[in-house]
Amino acid sequence: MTYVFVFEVGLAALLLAIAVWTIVVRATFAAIVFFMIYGLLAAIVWVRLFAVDVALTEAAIGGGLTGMLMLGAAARLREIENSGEKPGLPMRLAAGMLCTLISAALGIVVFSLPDVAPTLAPMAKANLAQTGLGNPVAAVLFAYRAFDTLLEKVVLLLALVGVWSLAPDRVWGGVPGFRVYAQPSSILVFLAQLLPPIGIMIGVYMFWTGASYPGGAFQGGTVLAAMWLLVMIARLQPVPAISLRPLRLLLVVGPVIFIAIGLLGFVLADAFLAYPAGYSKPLIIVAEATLTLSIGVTLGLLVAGPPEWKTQQ
Amino acid sequence: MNSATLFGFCGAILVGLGLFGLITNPQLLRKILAFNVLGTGVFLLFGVIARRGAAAGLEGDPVPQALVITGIVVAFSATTMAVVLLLRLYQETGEATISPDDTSAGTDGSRS
Amino acid sequence: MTLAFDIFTVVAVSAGSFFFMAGTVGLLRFPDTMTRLHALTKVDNLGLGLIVVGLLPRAEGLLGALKLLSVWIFVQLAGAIVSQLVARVARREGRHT
Amino acid sequence: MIPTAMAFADKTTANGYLLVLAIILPVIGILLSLVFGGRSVERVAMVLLPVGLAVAVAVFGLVWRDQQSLVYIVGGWHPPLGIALRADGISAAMMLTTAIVICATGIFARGEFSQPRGSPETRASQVFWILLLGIWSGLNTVVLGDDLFNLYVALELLTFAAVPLVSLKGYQETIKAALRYMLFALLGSVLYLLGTVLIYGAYGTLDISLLSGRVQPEPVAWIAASLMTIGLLAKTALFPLHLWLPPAHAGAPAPGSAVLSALVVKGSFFLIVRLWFDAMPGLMSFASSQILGTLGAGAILFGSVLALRQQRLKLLIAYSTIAQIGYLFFIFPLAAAVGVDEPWAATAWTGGWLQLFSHAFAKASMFMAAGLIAEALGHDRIAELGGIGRVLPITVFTFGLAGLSLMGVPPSGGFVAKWLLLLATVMEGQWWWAAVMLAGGLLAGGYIFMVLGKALASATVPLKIVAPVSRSREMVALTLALFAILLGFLPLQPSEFLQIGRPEVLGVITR
Repeated sequence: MTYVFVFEVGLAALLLAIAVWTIVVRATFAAIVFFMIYGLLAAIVWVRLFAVDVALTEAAIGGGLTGMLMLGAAARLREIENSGEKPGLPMRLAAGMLCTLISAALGIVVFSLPDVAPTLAPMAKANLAQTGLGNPVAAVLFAYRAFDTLLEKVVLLLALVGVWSLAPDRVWGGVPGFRVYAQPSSILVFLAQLLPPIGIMIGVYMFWTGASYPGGAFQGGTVLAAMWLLVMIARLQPVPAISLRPLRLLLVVGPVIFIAIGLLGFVLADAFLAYPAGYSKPLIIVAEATLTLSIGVTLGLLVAGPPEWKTQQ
Repeated sequence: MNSATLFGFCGAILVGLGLFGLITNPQLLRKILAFNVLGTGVFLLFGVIARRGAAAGLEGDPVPQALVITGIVVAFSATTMAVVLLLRLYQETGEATISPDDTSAGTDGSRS
Repeated sequence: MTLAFDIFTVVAVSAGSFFFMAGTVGLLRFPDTMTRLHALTKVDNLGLGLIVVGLLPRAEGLLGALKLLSVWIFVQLAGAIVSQLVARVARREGRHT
Repeated sequence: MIPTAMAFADKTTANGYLLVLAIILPVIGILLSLVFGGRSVERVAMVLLPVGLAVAVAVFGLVWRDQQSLVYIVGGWHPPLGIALRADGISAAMMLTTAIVICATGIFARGEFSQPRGSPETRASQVFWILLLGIWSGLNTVVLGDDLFNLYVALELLTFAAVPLVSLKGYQETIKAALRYMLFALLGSVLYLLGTVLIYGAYGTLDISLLSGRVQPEPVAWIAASLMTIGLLAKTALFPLHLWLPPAHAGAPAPGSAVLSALVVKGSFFLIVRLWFDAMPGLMSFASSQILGTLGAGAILFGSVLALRQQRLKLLIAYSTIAQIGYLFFIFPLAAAVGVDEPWAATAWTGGWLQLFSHAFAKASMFMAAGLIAEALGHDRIAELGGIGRVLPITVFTFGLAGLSLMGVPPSGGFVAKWLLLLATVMEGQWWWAAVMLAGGLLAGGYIFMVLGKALASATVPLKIVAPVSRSREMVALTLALFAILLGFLPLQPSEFLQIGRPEVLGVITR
């Protein structure tokens, strides 16, 4: 116990130090690199909090995809780095005091949380059998609170529409301007040939195992997105035009199937998003499989950005 | 102090830190980065609450854990949209900051 | 038998940690990109490798051992390729001296 | 008859499925639009508008008929584990208002975002309809959601649909406005989420109905509620967190401005009310209610004065939104912090909601009118509006009608709303709000007549009409203004309908 606690104190201190560095360091590039380290450390904290599903999500999205997006943006904004005036000292002091106050208030709340923590764990566990799943987190996401999950898919798609909406008029329906290297080196091409088969297998495994063990559609979808992006960076596959019909179908297939299953619940199980007794696990697996695909494509396209060319370059 | 409380304080500090960066850093990309630090702090607090709710043989309350996963995905979508807006602003104006005092800029009447 | 495995684990993980330490010191102290990369690859390769080997006896079954090994292999792969890419950029920008 | 406080129904009521449809139908529309693209996008929207309106009317009718909330337990999983949807009186009224404004906006927008036959699909026409449906789905979730985290997702849905609407024109100033809006909205959501987290930590549920029985007056509840309120205020653009609103609402295309100003900012206001009245009834202290009221008063004065100083019509209307939002916040000092025994609380409650509904109709119609004027003239500079009254008499008349409601002149919904609020301030002895309201009415009269005066004067420079204005679009704006007027014929007394399904029924004057 004590050794573990010492380790955890070190972990927390490191996380905070890296976070401070992310905020205060002058160079944007350094800040982003620190942020990615921060994401990975946060994932370890999640493991220590016994939330492995979250740890996987945080590592894949917080450390990986967000970092990639930020690095791409920083590269484009390189010329004007450090422009803009820092607010004066009084302003910063005031902000610092306000933030300290908020942190302190939150600290007091953490300390004064009820000794016997209110929890839904027993209820979630008791109903687990009815969902046919073994992983309670998956049961929350796809049964108890499936409605949240469904709406969140819509949020993702709306964000994508929002990103696309920022394209200039003349290139609408065209190709996202996702370019990292002018000419990808042979070694990168090698990686992009070697890794995706394995990555796709891992992505599928993550979703498949998610029904019973940590993992799931989000995590699997993120890995798929990463593989797709890698292949596009290495130019083994062109970035697709956003008006491509098959691409659009992939984007919506997950939500469509999910809603269809939900509506089926009206007829077969007397509630929207309820699963007919005995069929809940197969239905959830079908929904998750298609959602993994849609999430992967959506995340990939979100990172790829708005169209910048009318046709393939 | 147990590990849940430890990480709880950690989350509380991260919230303040992220908020500070969000307010004081003039560069929008850094503001977005600070927003993500702030978000992680909030999620961490939720994770601590989940951990404290360990019961019935589960090591944590699965409900907040699932909500955090949803939250992380939403935060990512928000980040992409903000970043793309920022890049577009840079393309159009060559700037990557917005000063607090030029809020009067509205539509150009001749183009509305 | 268990004792022998435990001793093996302790020795291997300690040795791995030593390489991590050494590599980190190298990363901080070495003067230029190329030598720093050199230090880093040692960490990936030997440091992580020794830790993985040290943990193998404690793995849960064959599948667990395979997972541990694949962690090492993937880090190797990523490390090697990223080092390559970093080195190329460094050379192109003339920062290798 | 005074509706008695009733226990929350915790099971799906008959016809509860309508609530699911209200949220899911627009979502299905978004998915179809993404797949088919082209001219189908508008067609999908045109089919969904009447269907969605019918759903809203049905929900309103059922709540009216049964005098109780409609409830739907999603997936059959009861709260606290699952999520419930609930349509009480205010949700039903809000849903109906939303549906009417969205439908009118949809019809109005056809003039701007239609895809001509045979032409390649254009960006704005594709994006606009998807965003409109997104806003509709988001708003319906906001008003029906009974779970704090579900409401967080709904808020994000709303934000992600609203921000691109601001930058739809793609000019640099609109992109700037959208980015500023985005930052405020993100900060707002994260603060809301933080409060939600703390509430779950303290009470172990996110269901509003369950919370109402569990929340205690203690630091964690106050801290959580303050964080959530500040976050939601940023999204509602209450003074002094209003900086983002004028450029955003003025920069969007006219149908977008109509929806943003009439509905989107009300979504987050709705949640502030849900939080303080339904999730934590009786928890608001006198002091905090006075703070919210003071911010509202500040918004009225500040927004109105700035509106008077604008040179562009759309900016003037945007600043007027800031002012009109201010009135809504009088609901807190007059109905939240006075206790259930206060006989005038229900009067203030009704007044606040009527202000919200009538402003929604009036402001949407006003932005449409301004859009038509700007389209006809090619600009919206107030100083050069001379003579427009002869060219577009219906539109200028519409602007005037909507203006009546903003000023609070009878007969208009704005009048009934402000009268009820005024009555409550005086009767409850909080006369200081009355002074602000009277000043606000005068100032609103000032900026409305400033525009009308210019519009009705003869042209100083010859008026150049650059584009013809369609009569049918003028009629849409006029219809919305008439709705604002129509609300003015409601009786000048507290509404029982707006109290259906509330955990604590507010005091009603007995005669």
